[in-house]
Amino acid sequence: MSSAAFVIISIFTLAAALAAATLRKLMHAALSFAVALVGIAAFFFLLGAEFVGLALVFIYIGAVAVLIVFTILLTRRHAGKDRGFNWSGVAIAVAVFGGLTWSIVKTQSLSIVAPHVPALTVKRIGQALMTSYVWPLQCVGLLLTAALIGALVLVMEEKR
Amino acid sequence: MSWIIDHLWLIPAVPFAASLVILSLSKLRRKSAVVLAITGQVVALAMSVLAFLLTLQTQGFRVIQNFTWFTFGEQTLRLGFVLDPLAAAMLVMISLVGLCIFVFSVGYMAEDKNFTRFFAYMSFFSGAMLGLVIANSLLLLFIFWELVGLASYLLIGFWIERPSAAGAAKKAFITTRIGDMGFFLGMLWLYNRSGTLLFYDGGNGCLESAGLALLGASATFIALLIFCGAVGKSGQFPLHVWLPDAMEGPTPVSALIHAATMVAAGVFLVARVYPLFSLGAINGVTSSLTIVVWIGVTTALMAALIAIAQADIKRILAYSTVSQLGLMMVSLGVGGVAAGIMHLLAHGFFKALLFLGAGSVIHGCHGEQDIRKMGGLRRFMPVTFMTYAVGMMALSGVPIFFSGGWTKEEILHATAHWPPSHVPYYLILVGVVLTALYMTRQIIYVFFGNPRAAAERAHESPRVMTMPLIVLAFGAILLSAVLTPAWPWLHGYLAGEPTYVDVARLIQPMLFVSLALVSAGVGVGFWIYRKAGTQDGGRPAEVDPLEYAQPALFRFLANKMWIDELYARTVISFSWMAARFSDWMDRYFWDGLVRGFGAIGQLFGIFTTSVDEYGINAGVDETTAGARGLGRVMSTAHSGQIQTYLGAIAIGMLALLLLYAWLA
Amino acid sequence: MSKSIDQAFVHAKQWLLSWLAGSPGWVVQVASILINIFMLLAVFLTLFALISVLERKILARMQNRYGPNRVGPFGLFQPIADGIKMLIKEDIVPARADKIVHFLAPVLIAAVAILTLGVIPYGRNMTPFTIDGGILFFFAVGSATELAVFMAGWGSNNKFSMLGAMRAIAQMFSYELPLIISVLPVVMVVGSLTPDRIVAAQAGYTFGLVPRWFAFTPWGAAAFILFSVSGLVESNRTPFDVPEGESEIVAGHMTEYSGFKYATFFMAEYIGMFAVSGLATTLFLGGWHAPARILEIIPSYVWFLVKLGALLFVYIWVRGTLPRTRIDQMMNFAWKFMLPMAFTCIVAAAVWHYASRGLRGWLWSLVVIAVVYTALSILLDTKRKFAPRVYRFAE
Amino acid sequence: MTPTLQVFLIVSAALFSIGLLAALSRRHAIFILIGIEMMLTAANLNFIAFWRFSPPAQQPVGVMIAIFSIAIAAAEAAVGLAMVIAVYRHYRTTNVDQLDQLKG
Repeated sequence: MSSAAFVIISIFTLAAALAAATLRKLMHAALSFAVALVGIAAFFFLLGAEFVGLALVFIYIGAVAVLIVFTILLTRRHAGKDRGFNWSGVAIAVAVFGGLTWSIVKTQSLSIVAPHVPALTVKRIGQALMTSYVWPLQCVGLLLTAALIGALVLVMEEKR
Repeated sequence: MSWIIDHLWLIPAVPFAASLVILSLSKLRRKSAVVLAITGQVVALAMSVLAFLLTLQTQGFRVIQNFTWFTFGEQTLRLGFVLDPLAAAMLVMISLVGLCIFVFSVGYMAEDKNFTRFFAYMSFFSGAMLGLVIANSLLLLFIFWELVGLASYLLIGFWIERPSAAGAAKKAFITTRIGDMGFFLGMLWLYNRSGTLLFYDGGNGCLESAGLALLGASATFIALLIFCGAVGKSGQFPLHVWLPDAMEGPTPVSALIHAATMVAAGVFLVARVYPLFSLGAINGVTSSLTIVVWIGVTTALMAALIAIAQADIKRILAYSTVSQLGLMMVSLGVGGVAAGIMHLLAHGFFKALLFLGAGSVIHGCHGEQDIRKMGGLRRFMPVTFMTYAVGMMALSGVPIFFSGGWTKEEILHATAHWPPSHVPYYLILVGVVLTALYMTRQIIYVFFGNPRAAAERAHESPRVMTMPLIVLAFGAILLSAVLTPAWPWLHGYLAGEPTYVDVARLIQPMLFVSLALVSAGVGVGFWIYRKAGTQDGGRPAEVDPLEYAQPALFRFLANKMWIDELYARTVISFSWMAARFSDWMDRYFWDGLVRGFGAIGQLFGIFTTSVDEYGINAGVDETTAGARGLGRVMSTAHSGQIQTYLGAIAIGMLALLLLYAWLA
Repeated sequence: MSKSIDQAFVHAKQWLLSWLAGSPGWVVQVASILINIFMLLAVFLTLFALISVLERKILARMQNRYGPNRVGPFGLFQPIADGIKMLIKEDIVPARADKIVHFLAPVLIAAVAILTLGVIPYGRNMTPFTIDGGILFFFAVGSATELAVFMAGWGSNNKFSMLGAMRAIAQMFSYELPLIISVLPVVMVVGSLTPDRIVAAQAGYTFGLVPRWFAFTPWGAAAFILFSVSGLVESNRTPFDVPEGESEIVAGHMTEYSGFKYATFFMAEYIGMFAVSGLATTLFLGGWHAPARILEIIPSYVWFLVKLGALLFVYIWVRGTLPRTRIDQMMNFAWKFMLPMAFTCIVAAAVWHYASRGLRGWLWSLVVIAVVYTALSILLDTKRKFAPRVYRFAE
Repeated sequence: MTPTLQVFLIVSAALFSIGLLAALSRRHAIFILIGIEMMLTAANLNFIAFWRFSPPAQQPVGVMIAIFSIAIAAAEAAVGLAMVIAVYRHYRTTNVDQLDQLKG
């Protein structure tokens, strides 16, 4: 876990995230969001959770980002430029960031270096998912099905 | 081969699965439905034959497969399957006859718009019936019992658009329910006494010595309560009224359910729990068995008499079925269990044959069911005629070549030696004569004489309908090979005794008795009905010869001895009166009480209203006005903008965070 | 001897890296990665050039004409000429296009295609990047293709482009499901997402004769076919080139691209095809294993290339044979047939595994697949749909 | 020097705040969704970081929660975007400022 990699990834990620939050063209913002997600996946790799990183790329870039751009396409009337900008929101966000950072820095027990842990193989995750976490897994499956059907019902054209 | 023992459940499961798949198909997939239903039936038949072959290995073969259904508290409720000669013989009969009837239905129902539904129900019935015979637990048997009842209900009312069919279905359902009530009570009682409902459980089942020892004197009542179920299902005397009405269903249904299999379930049930009936028997006689005998005799004789005066081709067969079932009950009651079951099996074949033949006739006559309008059909429908004749002779009990003759003879044999009384024996002899008589009448009306109104455009049925007839006819004949006293193989198989060939026993006095009775019946029948359907002397063509001779008696019989009317006057009108009385009680007595209390409440209400209006409200008004004002102030926070809410949440989170960090 | 030829490339790389002995660890690591990337690009760009001309020649043979035969011997230098043409062509960007997105789309699509090549084992000890979840990596990265196609469609600000992109995304989404699900049986049976393990699991020969490739089990064969068809769709090739069908929507999302950007799209399509074929080889055709024990003297990477080449030939063959499908037919096929069949493959693989992986398992899984296949064809009424067309004329 | 848990948490906090910024200050509904997704991923980053920096345990709990939360986020995105489309169809706008029918 090298510092250089960490610094590069965090600058990359935060820059992309900031772009996603502030760019005026909606499409550019959505694409920046995808880039930011790549950065987060890189963080996960750096932390040794390769599977989660790959899953993140798979789900967010392969599915969520495409969904977002599709939605932009389908609601195109205002897609060009988003003019309004709510400055009170900026103030709150900055305050939250300040508060969080202050409390993190203040908590001394958090300044620890990562211990040596055995590599987290996909096999182990699979075993955990199929044994201790099998109920949550089933529930998530159910949830996804429900979400799928719900989304379909929401956007279905009403028959006249 | 022993694979089938571990997978006995597959035998009912296959038709069930076929039924479920067919139900999920669209109405238009007729071919798929047929293929699925018949495949299911063929698979069931193959597995049944496999199971049957397995039981041939040893005398008195019996394997059980028990499993726990669920556990409540300390008790576990266990169900199971059993395979023994009784079950195996029933399995083969049901699946073979069922297969023939399925094939027949392909032709018979070809025009029906609910073709797929029909096959779904039929498969469902077949699965339930197969499950019934292999059940090793009274509860499991009861479950399948109710499932066949449901199938019967659905199929009697298959042509739901006819009010008569719907009524018949309802009647069948409610009448059998009366019997099932007794069955259920008996089952509860049995569970209470013996603590198990498994028939065989390695010595601990309720039919084995340990279980029976716990019953004591209550066995008689339990047996009689269970017999109530059998009475309902098998159409025995007080509850027989539904069975003739059940002929409203399509003819294959009548053949499969109301002749060959389901109605025999009552007989099967008695045979299955026979140890309960015979517990503590002295000389083979117990009080419960005596009641079985008398009910059987009454039913057999009464139904045979009614059958003589019926005009509907299917109703005659229906009453004949009731009569034959009574005969089987008599046989069981007098101790001839094997004879009764043999008659059940043989009856399954030839009665299915007769019903399918009747179906073929109806099909050929374009839906006409009145035998007085047929006649001379033997020229138009040769195959149907030949097979029908085989069935008729088997039912009448013509000896030597026809299975029915041998089984009937054995029943007579068993009855003749019943210690308490000889009356049932003589009554049954009368019944045999009557059977031959009404079958002769029917066959003369339908197939002989001159073609009348409905027979003029008659035609032979298609191959798909005649093939099952031929198969069943051969079955009815060939079955007699294992029934003769010279080699009573089936008897030995069912009773678990060794058998050997002894040609000398072929000739017995009983053979001549039955030959004499049958020829008497057939001869008298020919003599009476030789000119049926034609004008003769002072008698118009459409009047029955017997009616001409004995109008009062004929009317009594034709109206089914007025039993339906009797029920309508007594049971049904009583329940009407009870309902009306309850209604009156509800309306006036209980309602009056309620209204009285209501009035008291109202008075109290008027009092409190005044207190409320002038005492309390004044204060409350002020308070609500204040609350409304406060609400108006608060509602400004609800801008309807989610971002505002989100911002508020963020600020709240920040505040909590700072509070927490500051405290820590 | 054969062993050293087999490992020739591995040894060569080690020899090259030995020059760096003594430098810090990360330098060696970076150098190793760079060598891998260089080799990948060199091999596959050459292969791309070769296949592009071979495809034209093979198609020409199938259509009874000569194909390119002017530049170099047998027209083999044709790709070089094409490349030069593409490079010096004017790069046109529409005035109203979203220029950044328009520029980034071909970059992304090519990058993604090349990245997916990295996890495939090309020979014994010849996997460029060994990742624990290599198969997942392949699909995770590959799924970005859809985003790239959408960017191309959106960035061009052209109706044809947008329509083409939407069609492409619809078909890619639909076929990604069977594609991934048909991989699951293999992953399940092997118990690993690592391509090396999957290849290793297919070593050996049943009865010393039939190689233990998954394509030789019923579920494997079915999954292989499903995978290949889905792969064909994913690479947008005929008969599934609906998104760029020139007779309908000009060139789909590539309408507004010209010059080198167009060439990049073209290259990405081919490299994507190589990647899918390579993965199919790895998953179902035993990777770099030889088909018979005697043939093991031939180096492993040759076998890999032979299998890859065979699959590519089939792709070209299909392109030369079948007409383009309609989009609704494609969608129906994906959701009503491919997806249930892919799930069936999972069940069949489980049956195969629990019936002890022997002949019994083989037969049972065949039964499972045959039953579902028959049921599906009855339910979908294929007999009626695939009957000879009846032409009705106005009367 | 290797990064400590603190710096990871700070990066995660920054990401969270940026997500909050997007959700609070932009008018377009899709931005709000993007912001929420970003906050969720920031939380995931936290989970993974805590898992990595805590002593080895029997079960990789942090990773598991991250996996489940990714799945749930996918469901949330699908439903959320479907709602955006439905809202657009009904009100012909995706500007959340104009969607104030619930104003008290």
